[in-house]
Amino acid sequence: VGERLRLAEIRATALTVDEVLEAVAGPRAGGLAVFVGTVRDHDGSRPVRQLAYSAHPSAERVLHQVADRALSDPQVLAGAVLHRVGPLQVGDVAIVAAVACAHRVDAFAVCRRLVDDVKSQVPIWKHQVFADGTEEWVGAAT
Amino acid sequence: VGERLRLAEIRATALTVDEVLEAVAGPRAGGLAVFVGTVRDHDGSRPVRQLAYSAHPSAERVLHQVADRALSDPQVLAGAVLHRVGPLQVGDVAIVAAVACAHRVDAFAVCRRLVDDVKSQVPIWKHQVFADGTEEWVGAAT
Amino acid sequence: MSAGVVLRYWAAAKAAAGVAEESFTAGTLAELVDAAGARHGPSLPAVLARCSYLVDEVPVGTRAWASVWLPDGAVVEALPPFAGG
Amino acid sequence: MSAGVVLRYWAAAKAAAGVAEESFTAGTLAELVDAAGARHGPSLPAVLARCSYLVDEVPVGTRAWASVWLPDGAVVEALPPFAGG
Repeated sequence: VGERLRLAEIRATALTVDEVLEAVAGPRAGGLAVFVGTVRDHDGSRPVRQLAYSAHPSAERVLHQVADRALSDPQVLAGAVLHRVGPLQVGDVAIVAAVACAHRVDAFAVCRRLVDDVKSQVPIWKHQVFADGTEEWVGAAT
Repeated sequence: VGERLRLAEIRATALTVDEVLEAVAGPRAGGLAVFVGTVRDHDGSRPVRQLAYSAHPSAERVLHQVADRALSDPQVLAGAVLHRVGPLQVGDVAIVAAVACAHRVDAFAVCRRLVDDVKSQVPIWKHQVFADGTEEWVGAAT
Repeated sequence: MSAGVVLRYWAAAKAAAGVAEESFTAGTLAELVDAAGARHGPSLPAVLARCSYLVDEVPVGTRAWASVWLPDGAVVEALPPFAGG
Repeated sequence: MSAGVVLRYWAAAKAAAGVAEESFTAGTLAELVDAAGARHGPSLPAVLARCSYLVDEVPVGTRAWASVWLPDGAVVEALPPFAGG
């Protein structure tokens, strides 16, 4: 893990915000932006009953590369990101990302970019089962 | 507290991120942006030894008004903000703000606006004691 | 037309004035700020110049200080720039 | 010049193909995608069209599939659009 990137893991067990906060805490950090992505009970108008994430074997390695790049901004003091795989219920935490900087404007900007980059570049897929029993791989148009 | 604004307090005791996360949790929330402002060990280049916040008696009432306005964005599902007053040590949490929306881009945008508005509109002052013993009221140019 | 008013100082203003509040006779907010600055010497005027003011808990906002008439017995509060979070 | 290759399907591609991986004979990635689509009928072609590909763990990226020559014994992986977080 780079010295800025304190924690970057893909995990099949529950994620906590606390472990991410501890990973990026530090005396020089003034502003800490955190993003917590949770399973929603609907996708657009369709109620979701259950959701599962699956990951390619390279996912954690790619997550490290993506996070290192996003955190390469000189304003960044520390960053961390966790992503959950496996079956999740509504309200479960799917992703937690945190970025600490001296100032909040940088913390918000880098945290947003980190989450956007993880979503677009890390080989993770989302399978949703709707309340009416139909199901869908998000983004795969089937 | 408005139905979007779940928690808005000014407090002399330690703030926790957990209570803010719990206050804004909900089945419809997909993205939750959180800001944690902590006492830095430096201000610009000057090392800070100790810091204290003081508040005008109207501060909590103003905080409610400011938070209600910032959360009036229709995308917002829930929001919460806590601000600490009294003496703080380096690393202590001075402010925690959280905003939950269906989508992360809204959560980040509204959370940033909430923190900016609290800083500019809520009558709270910051007094810093530097490592060399000198002290300063932030922003008062004395 | 002057009024007996109380000026309450907060944060940096209180530090510069060396007192939490005190009485003045002044007709407008501008006169009050000048009087307080004169009474407490070098550093207070600079702070008062950067303050926002409440008159009986109502924010003065962007109104010109010379046009803010003070009622008798008014409580005026000097709030230095905010620095929360 | 055709090669014996293995095509591994992920997520929606695996669901549409009904199998995790299988062998093909194809000279380029374009030929391989066509062959796999033909073998597994209606829904797989649409998914494969939206996939990104790895050849022996190296991302194909934006190279044109018809210009991606497959070495003999290559393992090609079909990755549907990512949807993390």
